Amino acid sequence: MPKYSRIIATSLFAVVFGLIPSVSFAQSTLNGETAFILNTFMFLMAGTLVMWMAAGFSMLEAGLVRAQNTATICLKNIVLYAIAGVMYYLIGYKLMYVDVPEGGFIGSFSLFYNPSAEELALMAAEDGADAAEAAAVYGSSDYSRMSDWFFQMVFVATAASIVSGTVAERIKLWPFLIFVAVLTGFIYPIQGAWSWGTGWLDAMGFSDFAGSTIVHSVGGWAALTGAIILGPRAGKYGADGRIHPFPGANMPLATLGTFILWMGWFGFNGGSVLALGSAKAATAMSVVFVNTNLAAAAGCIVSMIYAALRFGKPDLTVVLNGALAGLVAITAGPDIGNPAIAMLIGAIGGLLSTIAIPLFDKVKIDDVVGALSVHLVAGIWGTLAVAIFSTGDYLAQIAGILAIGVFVSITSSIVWIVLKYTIGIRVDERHERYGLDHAEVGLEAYPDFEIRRAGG
Amino acid sequence: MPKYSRIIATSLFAVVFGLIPSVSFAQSTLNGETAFILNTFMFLMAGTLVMWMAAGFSMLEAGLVRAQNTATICLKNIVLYAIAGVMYYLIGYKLMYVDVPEGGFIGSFSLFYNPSAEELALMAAEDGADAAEAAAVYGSSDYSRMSDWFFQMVFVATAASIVSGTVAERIKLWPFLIFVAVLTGFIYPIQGAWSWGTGWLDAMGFSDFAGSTIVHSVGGWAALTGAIILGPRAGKYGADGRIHPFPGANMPLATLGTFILWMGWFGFNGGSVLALGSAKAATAMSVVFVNTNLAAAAGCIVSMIYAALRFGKPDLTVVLNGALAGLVAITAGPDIGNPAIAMLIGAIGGLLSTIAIPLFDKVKIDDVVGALSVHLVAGIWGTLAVAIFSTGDYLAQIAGILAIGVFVSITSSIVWIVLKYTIGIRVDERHERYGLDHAEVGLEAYPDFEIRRAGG
Amino acid sequence: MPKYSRIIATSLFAVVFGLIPSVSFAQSTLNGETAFILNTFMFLMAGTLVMWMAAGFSMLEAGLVRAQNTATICLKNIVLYAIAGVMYYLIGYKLMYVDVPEGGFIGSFSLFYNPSAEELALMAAEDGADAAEAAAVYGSSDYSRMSDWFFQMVFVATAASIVSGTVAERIKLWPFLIFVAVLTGFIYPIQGAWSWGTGWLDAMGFSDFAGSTIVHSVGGWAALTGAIILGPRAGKYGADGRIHPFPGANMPLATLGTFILWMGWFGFNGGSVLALGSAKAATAMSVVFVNTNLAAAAGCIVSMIYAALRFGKPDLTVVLNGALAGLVAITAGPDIGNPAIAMLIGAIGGLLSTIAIPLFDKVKIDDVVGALSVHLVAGIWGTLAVAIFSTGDYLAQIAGILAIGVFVSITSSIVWIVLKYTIGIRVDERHERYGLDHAEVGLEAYPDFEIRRAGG
Amino acid sequence: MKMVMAVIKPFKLDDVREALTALGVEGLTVTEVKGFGRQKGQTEIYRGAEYSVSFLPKVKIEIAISDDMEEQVVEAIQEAASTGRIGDGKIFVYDINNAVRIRTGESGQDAL
Amino acid sequence: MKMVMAVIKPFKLDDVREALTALGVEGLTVTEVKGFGRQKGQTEIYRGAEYSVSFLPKVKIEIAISDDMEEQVVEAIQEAASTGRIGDGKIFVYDINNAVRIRTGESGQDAL
Amino acid sequence: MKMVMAVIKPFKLDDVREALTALGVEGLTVTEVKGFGRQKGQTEIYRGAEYSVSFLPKVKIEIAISDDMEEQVVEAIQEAASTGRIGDGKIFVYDINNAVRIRTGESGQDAL
Ligand SMILES: Nc1ncnc2c1ncn2[C@@H]1O[C@H](COP(=O)(O)OP(=O)(O)O)[C@@H](O)[C@H]1O
Ligand SMILES: Nc1ncnc2c1ncn2[C@@H]1O[C@H](COP(=O)(O)OP(=O)(O)O)[C@@H](O)[C@H]1O
Ligand SMILES: Nc1ncnc2c1ncn2[C@@H]1O[C@H](COP(=O)(O)OP(=O)(O)O)[C@@H](O)[C@H]1O
Repeated sequence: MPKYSRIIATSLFAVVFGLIPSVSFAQSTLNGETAFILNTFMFLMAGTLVMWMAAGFSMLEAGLVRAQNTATICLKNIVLYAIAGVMYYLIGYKLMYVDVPEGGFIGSFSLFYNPSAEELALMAAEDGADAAEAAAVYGSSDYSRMSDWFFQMVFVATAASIVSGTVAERIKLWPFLIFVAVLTGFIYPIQGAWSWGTGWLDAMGFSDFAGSTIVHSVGGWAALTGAIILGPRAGKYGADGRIHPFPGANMPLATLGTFILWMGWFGFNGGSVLALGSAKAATAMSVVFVNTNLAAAAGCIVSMIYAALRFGKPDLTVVLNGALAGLVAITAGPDIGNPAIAMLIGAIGGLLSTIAIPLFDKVKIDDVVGALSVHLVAGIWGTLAVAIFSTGDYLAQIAGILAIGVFVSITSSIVWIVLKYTIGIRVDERHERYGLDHAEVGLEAYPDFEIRRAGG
Repeated sequence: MPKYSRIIATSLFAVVFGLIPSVSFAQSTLNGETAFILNTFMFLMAGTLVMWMAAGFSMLEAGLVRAQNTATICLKNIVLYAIAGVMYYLIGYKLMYVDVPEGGFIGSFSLFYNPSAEELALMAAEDGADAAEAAAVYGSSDYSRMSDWFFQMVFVATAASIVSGTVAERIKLWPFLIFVAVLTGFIYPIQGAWSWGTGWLDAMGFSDFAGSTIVHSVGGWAALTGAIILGPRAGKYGADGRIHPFPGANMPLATLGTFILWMGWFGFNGGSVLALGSAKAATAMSVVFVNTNLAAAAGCIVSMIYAALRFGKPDLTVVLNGALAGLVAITAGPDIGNPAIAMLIGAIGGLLSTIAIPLFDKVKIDDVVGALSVHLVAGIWGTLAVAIFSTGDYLAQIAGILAIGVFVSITSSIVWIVLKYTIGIRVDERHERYGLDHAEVGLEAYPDFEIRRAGG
Repeated sequence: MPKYSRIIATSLFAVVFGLIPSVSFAQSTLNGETAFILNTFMFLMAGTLVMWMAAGFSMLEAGLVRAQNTATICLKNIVLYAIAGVMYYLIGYKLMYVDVPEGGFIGSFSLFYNPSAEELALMAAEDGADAAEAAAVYGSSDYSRMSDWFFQMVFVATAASIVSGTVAERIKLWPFLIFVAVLTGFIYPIQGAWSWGTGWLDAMGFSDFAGSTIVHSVGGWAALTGAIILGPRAGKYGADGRIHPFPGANMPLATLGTFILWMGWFGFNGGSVLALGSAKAATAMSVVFVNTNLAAAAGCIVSMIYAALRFGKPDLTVVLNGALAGLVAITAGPDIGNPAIAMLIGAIGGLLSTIAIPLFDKVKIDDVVGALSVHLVAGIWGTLAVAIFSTGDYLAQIAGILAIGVFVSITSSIVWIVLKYTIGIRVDERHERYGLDHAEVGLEAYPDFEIRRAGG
Repeated sequence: MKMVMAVIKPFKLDDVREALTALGVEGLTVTEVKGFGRQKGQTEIYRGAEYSVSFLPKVKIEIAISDDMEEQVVEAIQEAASTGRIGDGKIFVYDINNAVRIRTGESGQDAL
Repeated sequence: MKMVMAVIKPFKLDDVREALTALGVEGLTVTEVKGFGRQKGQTEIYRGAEYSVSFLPKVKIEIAISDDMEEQVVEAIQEAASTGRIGDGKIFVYDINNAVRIRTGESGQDAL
Repeated sequence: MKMVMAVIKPFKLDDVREALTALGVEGLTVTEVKGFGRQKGQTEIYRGAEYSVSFLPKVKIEIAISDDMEEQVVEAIQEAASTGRIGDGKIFVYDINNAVRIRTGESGQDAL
């Protein structure tokens, strides 16, 4: 991930020292300030697209829960996005990116992450006298510091959004939000330091371009432990071993959510080029966009065909999951040079997630929206695929998957269990039947609509 | 607001006169044409995000009205966006920005605002011979003229969207649209000329970066006068002083609307840097994005906690309002250097709006979606906060708040009253009970759904 | 359409050969690499907006069908977007753009369209040694090859989305998807080669900036032949000649879809400038944004007024169609210098589409969402408008409209008919009455809601 | 025992419920229904095509009462639900043989 | 007076209403219901798990009529609602003691 | 013949249906209703304003049966639907004169 930005750093160096970059010697012919602006603006635009994914998760999950739990999932999703931002500002970013020792395990424990002094000086400078300040800024960094923070922040929120879908329809609001705070303030940043923060996994050669493992599987592991510790929804698994599905209440919302996620993923993967200030970065970003789209398309199509053959019907919810699984799968290596291979990676991602959905049910792990199949299963697959099809190293990839999996599972379990035995994590069964919206939020999601099956 | 663009104007000047900008003398090292392109593209991208806010208001309001009034609010919101654009093109932009005397009150009264002659010449130029035309364009302006128009236009639409939410569920369609035409063609642009148009408020030092007062409170005052003159919805306030809430029909839509607004706000505040053609502008924009996000997050979290403590339940609609109040509050000064203070400003915004919601009910001002609490109350707070935490001047801030408040309230009241005593502004009570969708639009928003409480 | 990009090609040429572009001789003063980056990034951002239109079509159509067919239309829309991408990658793009003989009819029949060798080399280059590779890339192309592919691909998907709305509520899933594959892999690309691929229509002077005919009417013709061959929905046209409308189930979704399309259209028309690397391109893009917005606004307002006068009520669905018709109409010539004329073009587009809606019903062509009125009628109008108001040539415009209309109608009819007499294209009447969601997808779109009129 | 079934205008539901509570009625069951009667539905236009909505939204109330309350209950409903405009609805009364409270198993009068 | 209560397939509603109007019936009340009967619901699959939908959407019609119309009304419904396929529904008839028109207070036959 | 009409808690529907099927009941009709009774609705707060939800979601079941099954059916429902908590609902029984199967035209007992 940090590759594409170094090129600009070097050329910026040249500018600061008054050298005019020339085609034959520098890596990029761009004016240093221009590169700084492009990188920064790219982070902001891509970050906005990733922020939008929070809405995508909300709509997907709001569409896939029952009507009686819809307001609760909406509340959780918007608040978790808020909490993720605050926690990452308070502590998370520094744990992940600041002063991580080379090959180390964790960054700085100090609070707040603010604009640099140079940037503040530049912003405060008189319009007619800020040349030196400007040079100080773009000479020392490839992009504005807070633009990077913004981009990294929205990634944390994604990891948290994944959890909410799996544990929906039975978890209490407040303990869930506490979990989110710990996940986004500590668990995610610490494991992030190992790779993107240039810690020990990075040193080992672990390669996860935009976070199949670092973001998606992390959310997946946290969700998996939550689902196990929390248990399935009341009535989901019959005494006779039969599964009683609770169909999602609003299919167009779920579809909208998937489209939003697909759109946002261009920012997620594209922005992970981490630069726009060179032809190389722009080219890489184009390839990333195309691969991202084709992998999603392949996952979508394959899951539809598989569902039609295996289940007898091309279940829409499975197809939506399939497209997302294609996206998760390509996330570890969207810069691969051959789009046909990206399609293959996405197709296998979609297939695996579709196969996984009933398997989780078989072992009675109740995943309301399929987040485990999509983010965990396809996330692992995508990370391995970098070794299979690209420059990744098998050992490093497996080490990364395992280390992160173990770390997140253990830390998450501890948090879930502490919550369980202190304030409790599960709403009581009567409330569950009656709907979390009444019990936890105090209003109905669709009060004017005659709703079937709402308990009493 | 105009600060960050001047820097480029100056360097463009250098280019036009054949000087090659150099790091040591110019404020920006960018090629003039590059800066022109970046500024222009930024306006277009940010403007697109702000345009998207019109959809956000639509969904928020469609979610917070009753099912029987949903199609009407959808119709109003898309048509008001259309009218805002047309009126601003016909007359509004020139009133606000063209030939406003320094320290003056109003711009030009002439019709239409078109591309400049230089730009038309450039567009018409043969591809091989347009160098001179190009230089004429980027030498005389920092950005393409219509890109700025586009960006300013979407702001007007925002002000109009605010009104529709407050007066929903009882106002007639056509008078409402006439009000919108006057608001966007005259009232908004005239007060806008005082500050952003470099009129007397600007001369006084009034500081409102992206429009806490100039956009949001303006919409708020117009909505407030409308709500008072129109009166509350039938049955809202019982004879016994009891309040009978009419819960919003579609919570996921309201949540989606809030996410859309949150996303669009990055364009709203970020684009208000008004430039991208320098490291200074890019840095400022990054800071603006971060502050905008943290203020919203803080408003969201604080309003949830307050609602849980005060009302007993973390009412989702209040939390959505709280996030928006955080956004409105930071809008006057999103370029503040310390994100922690942005959080504080947003948190207080969220708190104030949540406190205000029942107060408006207490005085029987019926605000369907909470627009007054969000846009007026938090807008005033945000404008004051610039004086408290930043470089703003207390006197100027208060002067701006009062002057604009008085002007908009008086002119809006006149328009509402004229409409009331001519064509009437209120649907008759039977239609109100039966639903505006039947009476005003002639269709149902959800015809296939069994709806509760629809009158007959 | 290719105009605005040539300017940069020329300046890039200069850079490659070591000439420093100067204000007085070159068409653009931009550094070649900067222009390459800007063009590329513009394609990616605009393409993302156009991709988003697929969600817009989904929501519009999901809102305008009955509840019992909602999941099916969602499934069709997401899968058609996936198929469009895959087919265009496999074969379509090359048919359209690669090796089209000057004035010819069709491009290359070879499979896959991948990054160029130069781009792969650049991406693989060491960070410290890629200057030559970079120069090879931006010296030979104005933009990264895959960014253009991405932008062109999302256009194909748009054409396919148009079809799904017209033939909704009665067509079988799988034959529909096969049709989409043929349309996006062959029919669309072949006619596209004639104009945008620099084939014979381009040579004739046919001018269709962003595709009123090439995209929208193509979708329209394919939809028209489908609607005729498929026949109307059961019960739509009574034996007595009476029309029995089936109101769309979800108006806020339809409104959201329209807003999404409106937003995406800035990418559709704006991105069709095909460059951002010069002041000329940036200026043109600004004008395009403004015209696009004003044409939509005018279409929206005019259709509302016409519907109110003619039908007695300002039917929301007609107003949504009107805004879209304004957009389709301006798509052929959004670079016109006078926005007032853009408004006029949009207004007439909105008017024509509103007039057309009942006419199609009169001849018993059952168009569920109004796609024929919007995309076909307004598409033809917009293409002619280029001759009336702008530099277009009447003969060339008419030739283009006719040639493409005839070609698409014939080829589409063949495909529809073959499908009809092999696997069949129509669900049986009982399933149609009961809802396609049960028969084709195996789930309900709104299972928790009490639905009226669902058959049994 | 009697069952009183009334079809009324939806916005009158609260008034009727209050009137009944005042009489000492302790329970009732409400159903959303659509009514067809002398009150004609509107003619609507959808996308330029006219169609008539024959059914209007109504609310059905079912109240099981002891025989002696029939008269007052019917009267109370009639008064509370009346607007004097067409479409106000109907009240029907019929005998029921038995009533059981599920929670306790009580039956007859005691179950109401 | 009699109350005729029919449970029919939803898409037959308009046919039944027309048949009844032709007989001079001036009012009826319609409820969306779900039916369980000999007609089995489909087995659906959601995310790979089978489940059976036991209930099928039906429409319930209630028509209060004078005693002498019972036969024709039942017959008309039966004819109009029949498709000959399983699940066509049932008609039930029971006595009602009284009917009141809320608007006017009229009762008995006159209220219908 | 008898009509048994029961108002129960929604989540008990499947239990009741199974209990009835076990008795040989072959059909029933279900309606979503709202109940008002001794079980009080919650006081909700919306945007800071309190209001009471007087009506609670319930499900109404109608089962036409032959006279001799009345007792067992009522008992079965009562048992299956009971939670022992307030709001469990009511069962009402009344006579019906006739029943017709629309598909075949059969009437009386045979139609059930
Ligand atoms: N014969 C009937 N049987 C059942 N319901 C009826 C009957 N007549 C009327 N209704 C119900 O009463 C409602 C009002 O009846 P309508 O004839 O429109 O007005 P009014 O009661 O004022 O004469 C109808 O919408 C319908 O629900
Ligand atoms: N005993 C009954 N009591 C009440 N409703 C019944 C009864 N039997 C059937 N129904 C209703 O009639 C509908 C059709 O019945 P079903 O047995 O499926 O077909 P058919 O009427 O053709 O024999 C059922 O869905 C249910 O709503
Ligand atoms: N007199 C009545 N007539 C009709 N329905 C009633 C009557 N009393 C109660 N019900 C229905 O039964 C439900 C349960 O009654 P309630 O008094 O709350 O509890 P319980 O049955 O446990 O005493 C109510 O919600 C209502 O639907």
